[in-house]
Amino acid sequence: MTNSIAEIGGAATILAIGTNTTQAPPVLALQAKKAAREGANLIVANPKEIDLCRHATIHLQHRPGTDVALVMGMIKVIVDAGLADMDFINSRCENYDAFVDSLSEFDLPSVEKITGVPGELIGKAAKMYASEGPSSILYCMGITQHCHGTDNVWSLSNLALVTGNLGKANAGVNPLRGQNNVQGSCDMGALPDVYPGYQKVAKPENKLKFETAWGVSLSDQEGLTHSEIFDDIHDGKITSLYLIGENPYLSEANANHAIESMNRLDFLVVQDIFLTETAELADVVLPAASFAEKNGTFSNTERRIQRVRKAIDSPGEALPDWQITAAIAQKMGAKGFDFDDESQIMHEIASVTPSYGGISYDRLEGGGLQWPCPSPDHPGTPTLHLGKFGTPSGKAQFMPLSFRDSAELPDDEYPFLLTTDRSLFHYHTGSMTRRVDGLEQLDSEEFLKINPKDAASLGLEDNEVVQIASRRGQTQAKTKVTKICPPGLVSMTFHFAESPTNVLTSPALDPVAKIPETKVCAVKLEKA
Amino acid sequence: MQKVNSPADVAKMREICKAAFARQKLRFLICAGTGCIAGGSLDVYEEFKRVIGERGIDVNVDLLFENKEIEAGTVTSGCHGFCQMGPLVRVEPAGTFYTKVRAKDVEEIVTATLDENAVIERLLYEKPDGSHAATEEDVPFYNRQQRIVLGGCGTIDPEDIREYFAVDGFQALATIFQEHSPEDVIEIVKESGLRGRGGGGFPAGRKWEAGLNAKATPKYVVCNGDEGDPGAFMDRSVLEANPQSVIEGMTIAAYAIGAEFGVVYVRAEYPLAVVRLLKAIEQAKEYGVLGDNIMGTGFNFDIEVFQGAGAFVCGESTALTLSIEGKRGMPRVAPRPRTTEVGLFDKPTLLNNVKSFAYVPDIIRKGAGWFKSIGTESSSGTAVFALTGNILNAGLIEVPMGIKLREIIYDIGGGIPKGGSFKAVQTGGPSGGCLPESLLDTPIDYDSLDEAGSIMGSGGMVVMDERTCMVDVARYFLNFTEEESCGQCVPCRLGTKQLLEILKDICAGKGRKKDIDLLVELSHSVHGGSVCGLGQTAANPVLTTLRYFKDEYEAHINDKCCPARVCTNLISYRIMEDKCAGCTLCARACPVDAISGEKKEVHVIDQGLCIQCGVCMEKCPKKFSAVECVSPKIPIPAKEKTEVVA
Amino acid sequence: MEERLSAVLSPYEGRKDALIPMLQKVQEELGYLSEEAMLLIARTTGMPESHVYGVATFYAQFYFSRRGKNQTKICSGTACHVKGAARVKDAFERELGISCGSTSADYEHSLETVACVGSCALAPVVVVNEDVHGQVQTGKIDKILEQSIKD
Amino acid sequence: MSKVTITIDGMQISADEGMTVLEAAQAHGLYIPNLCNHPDLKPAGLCRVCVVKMDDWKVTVSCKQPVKDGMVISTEDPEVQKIRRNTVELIVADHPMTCLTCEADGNCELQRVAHYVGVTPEGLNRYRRKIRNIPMDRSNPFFDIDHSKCILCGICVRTCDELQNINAIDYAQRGVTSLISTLGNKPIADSRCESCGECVVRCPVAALAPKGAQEPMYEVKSICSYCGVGCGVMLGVRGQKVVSVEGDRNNPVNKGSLCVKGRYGYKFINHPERLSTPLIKKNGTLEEASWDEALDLIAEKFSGSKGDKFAALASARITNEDNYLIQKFTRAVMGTNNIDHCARL
Repeated sequence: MTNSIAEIGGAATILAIGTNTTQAPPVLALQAKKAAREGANLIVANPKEIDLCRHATIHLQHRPGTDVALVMGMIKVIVDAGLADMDFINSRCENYDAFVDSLSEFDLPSVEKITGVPGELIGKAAKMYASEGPSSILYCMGITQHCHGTDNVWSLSNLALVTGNLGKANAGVNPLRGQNNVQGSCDMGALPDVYPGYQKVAKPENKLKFETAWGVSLSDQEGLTHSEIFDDIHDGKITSLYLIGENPYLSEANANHAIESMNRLDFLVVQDIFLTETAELADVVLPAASFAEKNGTFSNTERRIQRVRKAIDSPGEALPDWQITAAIAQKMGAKGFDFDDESQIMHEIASVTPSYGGISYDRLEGGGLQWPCPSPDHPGTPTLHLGKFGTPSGKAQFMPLSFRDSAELPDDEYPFLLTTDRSLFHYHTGSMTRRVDGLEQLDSEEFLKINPKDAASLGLEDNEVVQIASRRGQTQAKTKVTKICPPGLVSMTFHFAESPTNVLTSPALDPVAKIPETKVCAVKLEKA
Repeated sequence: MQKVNSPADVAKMREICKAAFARQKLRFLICAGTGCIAGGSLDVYEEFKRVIGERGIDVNVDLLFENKEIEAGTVTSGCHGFCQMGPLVRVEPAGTFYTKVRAKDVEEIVTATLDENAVIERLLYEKPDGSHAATEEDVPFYNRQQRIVLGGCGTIDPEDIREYFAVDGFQALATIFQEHSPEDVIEIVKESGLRGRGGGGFPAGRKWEAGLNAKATPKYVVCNGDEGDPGAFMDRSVLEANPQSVIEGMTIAAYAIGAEFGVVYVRAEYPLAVVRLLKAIEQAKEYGVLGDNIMGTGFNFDIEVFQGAGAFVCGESTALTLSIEGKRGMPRVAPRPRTTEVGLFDKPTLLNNVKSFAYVPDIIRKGAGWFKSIGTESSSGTAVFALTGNILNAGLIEVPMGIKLREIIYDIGGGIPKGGSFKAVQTGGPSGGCLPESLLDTPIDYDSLDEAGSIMGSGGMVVMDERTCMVDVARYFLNFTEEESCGQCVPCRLGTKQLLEILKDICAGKGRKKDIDLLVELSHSVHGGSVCGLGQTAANPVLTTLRYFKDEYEAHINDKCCPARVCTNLISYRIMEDKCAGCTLCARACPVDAISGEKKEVHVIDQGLCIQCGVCMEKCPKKFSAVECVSPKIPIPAKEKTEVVA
Repeated sequence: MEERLSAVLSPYEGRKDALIPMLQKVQEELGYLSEEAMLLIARTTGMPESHVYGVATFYAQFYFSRRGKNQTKICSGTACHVKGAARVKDAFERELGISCGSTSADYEHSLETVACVGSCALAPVVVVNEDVHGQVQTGKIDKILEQSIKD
Repeated sequence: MSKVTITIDGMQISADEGMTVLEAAQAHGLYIPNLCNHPDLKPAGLCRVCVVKMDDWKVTVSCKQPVKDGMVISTEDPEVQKIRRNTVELIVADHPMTCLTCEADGNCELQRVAHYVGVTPEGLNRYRRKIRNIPMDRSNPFFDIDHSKCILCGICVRTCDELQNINAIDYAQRGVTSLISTLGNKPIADSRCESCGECVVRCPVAALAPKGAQEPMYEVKSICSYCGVGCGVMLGVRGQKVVSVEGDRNNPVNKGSLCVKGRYGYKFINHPERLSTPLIKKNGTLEEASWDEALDLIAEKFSGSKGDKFAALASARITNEDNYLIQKFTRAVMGTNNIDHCARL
């Protein structure tokens, strides 16, 4: 997030796009609901009539995968109406003219046709966002999990820039990170192209820096992304995989492909707290400590680094992940893994990661710190880009965009568009939440949400088992007939191993971020 | 003329209407208040139409406005007030006043009036001295009254705005448009000394002034017609009989404070009032005296009717406005801004009772001094009461403030019927109190009643005779407030519940010695601790009955005796051997077969089976009067008891 | 049924302040407020269903189950009370075989007490269907019922 | 913000303008008994227990009365004492006397208030006790609703409304029959309740009580392990078991709020299916092994697949320190940048 969670409550207009915020993350949704209650405009852009719509001023119910058209259409309205913040654009941005040229294809009639949202409503939302600021954008996987997810994000960035809603309090472009430490994993360089602190692998000076710090020589090749790794495994290029705390058996788009790949590995090590579906495929399974059994830090969606503290001992011989990794490294004769405790690791992190440069456990005793926090006396940074952007020129880039369709759209054979979402009561593949009886009681199985009209045309009743098939696989679930889904759209979660939704989803990747398009694929339905 | 296009047009309209109605030689006004309707007045009206029609007379009043003359007409009017004697028929212009008229009497009335110029004596009201009253003015029930708000009730057809025009209707509104600024209007209302007729008696002028001074817009004028007091129906009658006066009063208020929108809140239990009000609003708009650009002055004011859904607490101003907003009628908690600052939809709102608004046109037309000259120094004008209970002449009355209770009960009400004796009079409904014989010379005004432990209230006045148990009356009112408490605050919700449980126990003979102290203690805490007026006054019936009729409480608690022989757990019915003729009527009527006895032999009530329903006493022929009711209870013989157990 | 109610509710679409008139209209249509109807009102107005229920149950006018064909209301105003409304109530309960506030199993009769109907001068008063009966005597209620009940 | 000075029971205290008398008192550690007030919620003024006398004439509720310079407040005025004692007696007379087996025992605001205002057995015996008998709603897996214990303070309703904006519950009926209800008083599990438990933690009595709650021996401050918001939690520990999770009111992110998973989804921690030893696949089945055995095998296999034949997938659920070491291991020991995690899913 460019801004802090608490700042959402201070926004005058909130655009929540591609996020079912009250289901995930619910505590953050409290801020948006509170703001709306106290008079802020809440614009919800979502193909489904999600719960947040109850609090919305405007609901833009666009077709899945048409976000670029919707947002660029809004920008065109803003520019045409003279609502662009030219002072901000001139002083803090670049590439505006080329960008404005790219708006020509997004006239309201065309956008209305693509998105299915009345042009008038788009215009109203656009003007509201532009003129009743500060305006904050919240987005989530509904934006990123598309084959043009990067474009989607760029479009939101453009929208914020054109109205001067970036680098200012209570505004910003705010991705709501899904998992507890997804921000931290990225910050720590658990990514193929960057070292900790987003220092590019491709830059020789960075490689040199880490070679010096770690006392080893490093590869100058960028690594493979998650999906590419499975492709390379499939092709026999990767033979060993060390998998920690993840369950691709259920979570990977086009899961059958991932399962097949893992079966081809020479050696699979899975390190987890439960024997997950994936762990059962492993050659070695290592027992890890849960969050309640170890010390460390998590970095949340607003870049706040907070202390995790050990409350109880791990069961049996289970160990904290870092101790296991260190033990493997040491077994392999490596140096630089002999830490006594977690604070020593944080000390090393701070020494090589500029944005974490001022972080130490002592300083985290209060309420945590938001990076960038480059030095021990730095107070942390609640709001990013104040005064200057983190680009080489210090200016923000406008990105000209054009609309592209999703990779797979419904056709005669697969007439329904399937999108995925999450349940409030479960988390990811359910390895934790499905082991909590109460949560299981509240939500115990997968439901295919379907519009009453579609259900009627297929002769489906509520709570009836239906067979769902895509070009890649098939599964079954019970129906939940609901107006939440517009006609033509069906929706499932992916929490339930009994109905593995991701056997259906599309493997099409975003060319830049390599994120699979789990939000749009074509399926057909039959009464089971 | 179909529309009032300028304030000056109102006078022209009056003349047109007056002249037109004068072309009707004679008319029969049939009371169509709820009481008379219950007695069959609508049948009477239909019969009049039929009988007159048979004579080839077209009773359509529109003809009068086409310069045609009508020999005789008939219309329904609102309530005349003398409900006990309904259905009532008034013959104009002579003013002949017929009571208890049935449809079968109509032919005779028409013939006597039209053909014989005669009066049917048997249908006239019989005065206590046996003589007959020819006109309303001659009836004691009316001749001590001074009818202002009720002035139009029973003399005009509430469903025809032209009748209202004919009696100076909307003249007051026209006058203020022509002559007075909003400040002037407020000054007049202040000078008149008008106090809110909803019960609290807050000076109306001051409230209006606060409404004018409130800064926020829009502003609202709300008329409180949620007449919830059990035993009161004054507002109902005004709304049913003269809705136009309320509309005119509200419009004047809207002009004074600068409001464009008004709401009349009417109980849903008053369907006729709703119908008449809606019709009146529609006609007023049609004639240009309500709605957009009233009388061509550019002033806009519209009125909507909101039907309450049945909650006594909505008579409280903040609960009422919340209810209009579609919420639970739970009064706002103090400290809070006044309704004139933050009221309906959180905007400045002027809220007055039906009668308060209905007085306003007369006050404007006749002047503040005229109103001030009526009544007392601190309580000017008249008071309207629904006089009911154990009283000879029940009905709706309007009397000058300051009149004594005794005058109302004996001179107007005719005293207690059937030779009964007066015990208490209850004013102010569930928030009020019961006053004994010794206080009958209390003058009727806000302050005197307050001092006596009761309140003026909205105008219910229930007379009780020696057959009324005062503990039971307190229980009755607490039962009412307990049910009607909104429940949000503890002292009211649980305090009324506790008071009621204690009173129920006392009535059931399960009272404890310390209960009286506890009742007093709790009553004070419920008064001091409750959020709103309902809770704060809920214990008044307990406190006043304890103050004036403590001996009855003590009889219940100490002697298990209900002196009024009302509390069923403390009474027994008994057949007097020396009087029973063995007619078997009681035995046949007894719903639980508790009475045995052969024909022509003395009957006996099985006390173990008797449920104290009193049917035996009711059925026993007057000439025998063999059933008596006694308290304390006749003990049930032990033998019978065991049989019951077996 | 949804269509029937939608027609009744359509003038109030999105109006949160019109909740009570909406409930009144629906009750006029159905005779009582079903859960389904209240859910529909919640959807139409965008109000939480708990709120719709909370408001509806606050007011005495609303019923939540099917009512009898004939409705008898015993006035329990003060004037009626001092003139023996309690006995009238007992008598009706005996006559109809149901207690106040309930409906007979065959849905022929509903019996309830109501706060003052404003006909105090005629106390004690009973309203059977649309007919107001004044000065009711416990011994004559069979005649009242005979006169006013629907076949 | 300007300061005002008020006097409470003879003690002069300073308060911020805009504060209520109750807030001012609490800010100085002065106790004024109350039941329906909660610092997170707007004052309701309904329990009437916090009544005080203002400027020697007016009885007012301290939770709603704004402070004014020079104001003199008495909490011990005889009239005030009588009203609040009667009020509390009324509540207690309407409340089940099952304290010893009650979930809230020792932690019950009603007990505390009753004690403070001086409720005595003799005082209570004067009252008629008529407890409402409404069946308990046990439909939610995490908490029970006992209407007979409900004092109708409305804190749960206001929490669900003002803080959560969910409105699963509201007041229904009126007067003595009032109750907190879903539509049609259906089981809470069939309503739109999201089981966040925010109402349960605020209930001053045990009308809303967690199911099978165990009192922890001590609490450990940590961060929730579910989503990316990073709510502060207090893990309640008893022995080697996490037995409760509460929101950390001092955490700047959630200020005490939690969702259903954060508050109640902790039972996986001590779940019997937790992995407790390394497992090695032998003949197609995973068998328990020692750490040495497992580490030797891994070291051997990994040593043979250094470079781009190796990939590691870290986790968005483990700590920064864990992630840092895994990427360091991949890059520095395995010699490849094939490191990623499930950020995109």
